[in-house]
Amino acid sequence: MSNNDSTSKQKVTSTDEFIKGLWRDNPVFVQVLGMCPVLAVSNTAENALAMGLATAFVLLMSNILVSLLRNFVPKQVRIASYILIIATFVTVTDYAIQAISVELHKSLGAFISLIVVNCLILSRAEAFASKNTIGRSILDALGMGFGFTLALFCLGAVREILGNGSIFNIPLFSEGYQSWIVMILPAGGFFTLALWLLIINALQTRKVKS
Amino acid sequence: MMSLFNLHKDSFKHGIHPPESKDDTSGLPIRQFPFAPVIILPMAQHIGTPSEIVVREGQEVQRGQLLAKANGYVSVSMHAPVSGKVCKIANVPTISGKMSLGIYLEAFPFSTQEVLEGNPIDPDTATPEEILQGIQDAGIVGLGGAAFPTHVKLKIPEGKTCETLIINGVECEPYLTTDHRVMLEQENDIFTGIKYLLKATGAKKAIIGIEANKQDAADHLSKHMPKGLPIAVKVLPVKYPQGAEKMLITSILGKEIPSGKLPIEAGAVVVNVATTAEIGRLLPHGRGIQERVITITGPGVKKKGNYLIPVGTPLRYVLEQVGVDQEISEVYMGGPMMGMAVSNLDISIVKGTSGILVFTKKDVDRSTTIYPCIKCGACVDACPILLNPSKLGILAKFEAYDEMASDYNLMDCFECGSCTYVCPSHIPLVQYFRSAKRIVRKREADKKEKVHA
Amino acid sequence: MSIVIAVAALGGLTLLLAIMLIVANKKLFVYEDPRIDKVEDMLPHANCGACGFPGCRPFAEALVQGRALPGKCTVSTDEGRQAIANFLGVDMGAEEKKVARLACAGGTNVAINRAQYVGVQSCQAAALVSGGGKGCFWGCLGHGDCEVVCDFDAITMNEHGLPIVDQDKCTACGDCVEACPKDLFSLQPISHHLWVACKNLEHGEAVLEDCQVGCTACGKCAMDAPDDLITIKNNLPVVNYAKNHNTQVPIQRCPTGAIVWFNDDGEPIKGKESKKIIRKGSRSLGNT
Amino acid sequence: MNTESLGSIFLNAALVNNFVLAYFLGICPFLGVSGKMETATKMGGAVMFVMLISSMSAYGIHAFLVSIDAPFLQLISYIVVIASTVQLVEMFIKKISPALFKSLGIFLPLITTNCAILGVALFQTSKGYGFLESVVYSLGAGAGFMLALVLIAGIREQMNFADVPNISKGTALTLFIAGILSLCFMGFAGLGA
Amino acid sequence: MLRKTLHISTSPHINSGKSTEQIMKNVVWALLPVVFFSIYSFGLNALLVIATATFASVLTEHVLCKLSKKKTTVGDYSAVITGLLLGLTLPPSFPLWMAFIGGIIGIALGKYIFGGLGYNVFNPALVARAVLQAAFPVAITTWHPAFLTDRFSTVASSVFTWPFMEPKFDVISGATPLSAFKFDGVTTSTVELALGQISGSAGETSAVIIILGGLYLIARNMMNWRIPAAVLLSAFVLSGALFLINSEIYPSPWFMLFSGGLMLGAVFMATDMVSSPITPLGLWVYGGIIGILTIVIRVWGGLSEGVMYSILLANAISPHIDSVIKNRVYGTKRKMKAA
Amino acid sequence: MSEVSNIAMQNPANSKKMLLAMVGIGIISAFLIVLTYELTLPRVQRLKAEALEKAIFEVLPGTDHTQAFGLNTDGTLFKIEEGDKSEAALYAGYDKGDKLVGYAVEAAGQGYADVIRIIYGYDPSEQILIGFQVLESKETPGLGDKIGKEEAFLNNFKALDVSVSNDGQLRNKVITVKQGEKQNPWEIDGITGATISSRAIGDIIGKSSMEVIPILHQNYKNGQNKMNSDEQQ
Ligand SMILES: Cc1cc2nc3c(=O)[nH]c(=O)nc-3n(C[C@H](O)[C@H](O)[C@H](O)COP(=O)(O)O)c2cc1C
Ligand SMILES: Cc1cc2nc3c(=O)[nH]c(=O)nc-3n(C[C@H](O)[C@H](O)[C@H](O)COP(=O)(O)O)c2cc1C
Ligand SMILES: Cc1cc2nc3c(=O)[nH]c(=O)nc-3n(C[C@H](O)[C@H](O)[C@H](O)COP(=O)(O)O)c2cc1C
Ligand SMILES: Cc1cc2nc3c(=O)[nH]c(=O)nc-3n(C[C@H](O)[C@H](O)[C@H](O)CO)c2cc1C
Ligand code: SF4
Ligand code: SF4
Ligand code: SF4
Ligand code: SF4
Ligand code: FES
Repeated sequence: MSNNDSTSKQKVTSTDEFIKGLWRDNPVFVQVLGMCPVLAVSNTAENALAMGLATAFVLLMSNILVSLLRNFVPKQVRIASYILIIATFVTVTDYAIQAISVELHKSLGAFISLIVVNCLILSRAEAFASKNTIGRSILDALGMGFGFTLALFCLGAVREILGNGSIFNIPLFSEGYQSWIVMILPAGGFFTLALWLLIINALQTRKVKS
Repeated sequence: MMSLFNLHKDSFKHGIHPPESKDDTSGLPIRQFPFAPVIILPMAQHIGTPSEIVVREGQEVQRGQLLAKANGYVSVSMHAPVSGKVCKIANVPTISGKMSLGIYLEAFPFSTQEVLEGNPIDPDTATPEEILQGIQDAGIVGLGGAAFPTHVKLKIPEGKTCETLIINGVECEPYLTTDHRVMLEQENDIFTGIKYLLKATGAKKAIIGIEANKQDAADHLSKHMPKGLPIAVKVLPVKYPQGAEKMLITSILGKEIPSGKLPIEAGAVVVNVATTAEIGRLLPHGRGIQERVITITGPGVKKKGNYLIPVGTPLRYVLEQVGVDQEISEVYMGGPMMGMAVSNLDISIVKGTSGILVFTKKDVDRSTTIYPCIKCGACVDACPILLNPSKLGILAKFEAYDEMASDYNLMDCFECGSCTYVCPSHIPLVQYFRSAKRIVRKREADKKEKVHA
Repeated sequence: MSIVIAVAALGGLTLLLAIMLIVANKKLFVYEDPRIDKVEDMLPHANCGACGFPGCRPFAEALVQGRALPGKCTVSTDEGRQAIANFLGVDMGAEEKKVARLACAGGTNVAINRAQYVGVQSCQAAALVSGGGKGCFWGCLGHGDCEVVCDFDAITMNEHGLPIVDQDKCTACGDCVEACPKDLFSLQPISHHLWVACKNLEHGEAVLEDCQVGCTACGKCAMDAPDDLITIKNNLPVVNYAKNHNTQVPIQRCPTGAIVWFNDDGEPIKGKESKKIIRKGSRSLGNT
Repeated sequence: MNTESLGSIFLNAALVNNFVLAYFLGICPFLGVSGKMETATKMGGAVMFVMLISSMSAYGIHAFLVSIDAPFLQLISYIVVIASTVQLVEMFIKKISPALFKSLGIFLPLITTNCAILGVALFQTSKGYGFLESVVYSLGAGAGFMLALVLIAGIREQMNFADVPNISKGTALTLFIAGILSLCFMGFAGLGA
Repeated sequence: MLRKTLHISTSPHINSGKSTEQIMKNVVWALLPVVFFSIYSFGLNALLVIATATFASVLTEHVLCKLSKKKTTVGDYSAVITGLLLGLTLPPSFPLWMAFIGGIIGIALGKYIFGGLGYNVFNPALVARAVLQAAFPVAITTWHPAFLTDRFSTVASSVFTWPFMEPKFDVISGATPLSAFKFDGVTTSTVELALGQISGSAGETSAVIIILGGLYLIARNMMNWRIPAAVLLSAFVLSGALFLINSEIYPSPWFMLFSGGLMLGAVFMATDMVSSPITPLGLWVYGGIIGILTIVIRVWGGLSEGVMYSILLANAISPHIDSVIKNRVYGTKRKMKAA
Repeated sequence: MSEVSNIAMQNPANSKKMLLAMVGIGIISAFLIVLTYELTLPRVQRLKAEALEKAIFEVLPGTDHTQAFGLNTDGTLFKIEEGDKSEAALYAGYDKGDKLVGYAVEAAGQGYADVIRIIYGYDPSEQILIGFQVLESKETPGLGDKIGKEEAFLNNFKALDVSVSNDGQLRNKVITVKQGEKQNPWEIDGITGATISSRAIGDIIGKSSMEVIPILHQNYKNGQNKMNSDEQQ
């Protein structure tokens, strides 16, 4: 699960803190966290990107606040308090997105609200921000947030291209392309993520071998 | 399809029908086998403690003379199969590959081979205890193959009663015709033996179980049945492994032996016909076992037949006498379903040997490709213990031995080989189970040791 | 207006919940020694059982309760063990490192097979078929069950089908001891340099027929060894490790090299008079 | 607003619109705790229970928020109530059965952050279900979650004894199986109508 | 003196002589008449679609074996069965490129990722079809009429659609008997159904030939008779009960048995031993689940046909069936429950 | 050691701190949320209203402004003023000259995947449906969602017959038929491959129109008789 940030007291450079979320500890491909939105709203590249950014925003804000309050909150009400913080920013984001575009809000559906329960955010708050300084927490949140967005985009792009023949709603193929509807369906979400993991697995085994 | 036929009441569930291959030898009468120049007698010929040697190197012995005495209760004595000289006492190879202490006996070439008489035991006056003692002194063990000391088996535990004595004349293994010939030729010994056994066990009746492919033996026995003895002959449908104790009891009595328990739970004791005949032949004279009937057959054998062979005859000598094909590739002691492969021709015939099979290269039909289990269920439909060999096999492949034992009754498997026989993927299931059982036993023993420590 | 309502509502709600949690926290509190978690974290998580406990967590519990000492964990490093010892304020209880030693040297270049085994390629399985077909009933079958079972890659089969233990990698978990159907492995303190690499209970020529490096029970090692260090039992030399065994004298005259000296790198050294083995390929199959 | 019968609410939530396989809710525990049948059933039970509780409390909170006209507090109140309740349950289990607590490990707190549970609360509100309907809905969703978890756990247990090629070992295989299961559940489409 | 190096092996030293490969080959033999009949009724279209699916399956099996550096397992014929059955469940005018992709998916997703022959949880052919159905729902539900006069000389244009392009269907037939019933309340006579004078997927149109193939395999003990028996019996009983309750809304049980893919599914697909349970009682339960689910989906579900989904769902349940329903082991009292 | 004692000690003393932390955070949260809500509310409402208006204009071509109505249980209409919270069920659309263009009716029902919500426009003078829009559906993209996109399907609703017979009931219930089999003006031509969704639309409109259209028709007639007294105020 979460890497042992708490115990690793060795020197970690700031760039490391940022980069690890993008690749080495990528929340989706490596830690397999926050799967619900990853699978549910990655049916188009646009949704994926919007969702990723929204999550990254909430992650950033709550990491900051949690890190600020980390010495103030007693252990027993830790989870409840963190969730309060997260929920606040999710609600804020929810209204903000509604104010930007009702259409987008509709297509992201309940999953905006469900950012609250995205395992990624709570686990970062718990495992990282509650034990680290603001600066590090911000970097961590940015890294994880972008890593999450990147992964979502990877899925969204594949699913939209195959499932709809387009990317960001721009048709890629000539008239008459047969879209693979399965890719937009739940099953397609599972399959696409599995394929990505397969590819990563294959790359890694090759690396290990050589 | 099997279960359709299982409506038949006179049989156990499942089982298989391998080709019988008995025609080559079933019609051949038992013939005496020549004495080998040197007889090699391992002391570990039976289940239990090896016998304790009572002769010295260089000592001359007469046929039937005691060579070794029983070493404890689960042990039997051993007698000289030939008159001759003890030339060496040393480790001798056995079929398991293990060495066992044994006697090299050089036969006198021109001896009359007269057999010594001992203390006769009268079936009418002897007490059960005397009979059991006589059986142990005669060195009698199960000739059906397990070589378990018969007197131990016949001793009915406190609080149990033996209702039925079952005489096992089933001989369900392909190729073998030993018991078949014994039943045709030694009916009087068998009936005498039954008399002893009934007395020893206190059973009220005896049932001789015979498969339908030996109808002539059944008829023969029924015809010569002495008056006054409570014996019945029961002809059973042909199915492997009907000869196994559990299956036979189910077929004849319709009862099951609880898992991990002995036949006496069903009020029965099972004795092989050849064992019975031997008891009937030896006890009236107080003699000990010197020889037994063995079927020598298989595609690689020139002079197939049923032979009366002295115990301790080296396998190499036996094969040389009957003549074997140039291309021999595998030799088994016992039948093709449960017999053991021989790795060393220097081993000798023991009391438990019921057959010798010689296969040449082209007869060994061992497919080289082992497919993964396709869960066809053939093994499930074959296993007479109603296990799930498919699942057990998969678990064994992934070394989940504890799960095999705890969830899938591994320890109830008695290695009859039915599952392997039918498996279209040629998975060596029995072999898996044998190793698994060994490992599980070892682990349990270790565990016990730890608890004690 | 709505601000007031909202603040009041949410504040009230959280107040309610906080009280609930506080009460529950008091009523339902279960004490668990927090050190267990810490210690478990410091263990290598190999869950191998070499410590004699079913896994790392039970061992951690035992450590915290003082029922065991950190030294029992053979997998961890010295620093690791020391760290735990320091954390708990106990002695490390270091034990001498043990390694697995093989009591057989009969590779395919020196030992014959009597019969060709066909079937599942595993020692366990082969051992059940007439002992596996090897000339020497006690010898290594070479199908490598031990290699497979070793989680630490400490065992590799050499070109003659004999397992070679890497002393550095071996953690003395004992898995190979359990796996070998011929019981050829045992865990020995690393200071046991003197080693009898044979289990053949035969003696004399009978041994050599099956294996050129077997012990013929000639007794020379026992004769040369000081202070009754070695006795011959059941046709095999037995080293009494309770005595001073730090001597290479007994191996010198062994004609077959069945008794060896393991140097610090874990390489076996044979005596001067042992017959040299030149053959690289396998010995042909024996005749049955 | 809605005229569904209780039975069809249940069927819809459990099969047709299975929370895991059709709505992608609660995927993390679905992937994380489905390796073993035993933990899967326990987790399923725990989730069902928490769902029921949170659905009922959500119903109450919704009524309360409507009465004070503060819909914008919906999300935050739902989630704190659920979180606190779960924490309570967690303490309770730890007290009652340490073994159960141990086997569920870190996943008990993760139930809080299980999308499926908040999802039930949010959906029942947006569908305008009454109390009884909400309860049935949450039971259906819980049963569906349990079903999905148990199905995949059985398959994954079987996969422990399979020659799975290296590249598809682990999460990838689980996801593939989940995908196929999700296809299977498409067969239920229209059943709840 | 006798000197020979012997071979040693464990007992039993003889075997029944059956092999997996032989069983698979026989299934192919039993399937061939079904294939021929579908070619007879749908002409070149069916031939092309079935051949493509089979070719893709076999090719994928071979390539994947090579990629994972193993000996090719094409020789065990199981990939051929997968391909043939996939082809038989597709509409005859299905675009070839889609059939090809189906073949790849069946072997790669349905079989390879699980570890190949013997380890797959789901029926590979049906996994392929389920994916195709979800990916190309229109193409897979557009039926082609049987017995067109020019069926041996012309090929439907949709068959040769360019890869990745949407097919255009020229001759669209009426609905299958099931959808005709479901959406329009029209039933087709059982005789027509049994003899295949209907439209539908290539292989579902000839119940009689399918039954004969199944009987052949059962007679040779290469297929478990309990599964088709359980499927057909449970489907018959449930639909029969419904018919008795109200013959106005519910069709006759005979119609249910002989329409759609039930016969092909019950005889050739539910019987895939790898993805089905193993104990006799387990098989009855498994078959029963398939039969009942099929009727439930057909009658109350949104889809007109449910055989594929029923079998896949039952596949998913079969590990559970195996661990809960065990044989009563000789000498023990009750069935062992899962630990 | 310090950590050990710390954990053991922590438990009893800090109930107050727990209370403070949670309630404090709760209050901050409430502030933040209300703030955002108040800030975004006007824009969100405007956007939502626009979206609805757009839908109504879509189904009632030529509409300029709208009026929401509620439906009483006794089958009469009542006006809903701007800002009223209660659910509006239908809207009347008026052109520039305040002339009634028609009514837009919301309806919902079970589709293939989940509930489909639609709105359709009714022209009481012609007694036909003149427009149709999907408000919300989870139908399979690329398949079921053709109900909102496919030209041929939408054309069904240019003039769908919902005339009311003399007994105050619909003369013919609206129904979906198989593609290419439309024969009567009250039938909807279905979509191949999306039969279930298109039938669902037929069912939803059929059911809703059975209930609502007679009332609207009645109202319209009454209104005309009364010279639209109500609406012209
Ligand atoms: C270790 C062992 C102990 C046995 N103890 C008894 C016993 O006490 N009483 C008895 O009647 N049979 C006993 N038997 C004999 C078995 O019931 C059985 O007859 C024998 O193993 C041969 O049976 P089989 O050839 O069917 O395997 C024992 C067998 C073994 C291997
Ligand atoms: C433990 C054990 C017990 C056996 N007991 C017998 C036996 O009592 N009778 C028997 O015939 N075969 C027995 N066999 C099998 C024999 O090796 C051989 O196959 C058998 O003698 C063939 O006998 P049949 O011709 O009567 O079937 C036994 C095998 C084992 C491993
Ligand atoms: C698979 C199997 C097959 C057996 N077949 C026979 C058989 O055919 N004939 C027989 O006498 N014993 C057979 N036995 C041995 C019997 O179970 C039982 O041990 C034997 O009849 C007892 O008699 P004994 O102790 O006099 O040998 C078989 C055992 C097993 C495990
Ligand atoms: C009776 C029988 C039915 C089979 N049915 C199927 C089938 O429906 N689909 C399939 O892909 N393979 C089928 N096979 C082939 C084989 O079992 C299948 O490829 C394995 O599932 C691959 O592991 C069948 C084999 C037999 C013997
Ligand atoms: S060997 Fe064991 S598992 Fe196989 S059929 Fe015989 S008893 Fe059953
Ligand atoms: S007979 Fe062989 S292939 Fe068939 S189920 Fe048993 S083990 Fe598997
Ligand atoms: S040492 Fe034992 S386990 Fe290892 S290869 Fe030799 S026989 Fe096998
Ligand atoms: S298996 Fe044997 S060699 Fe490997 S680590 Fe354990 S004790 Fe050492
Ligand atoms: S994101 Fe939904 S459960 Fe983890």
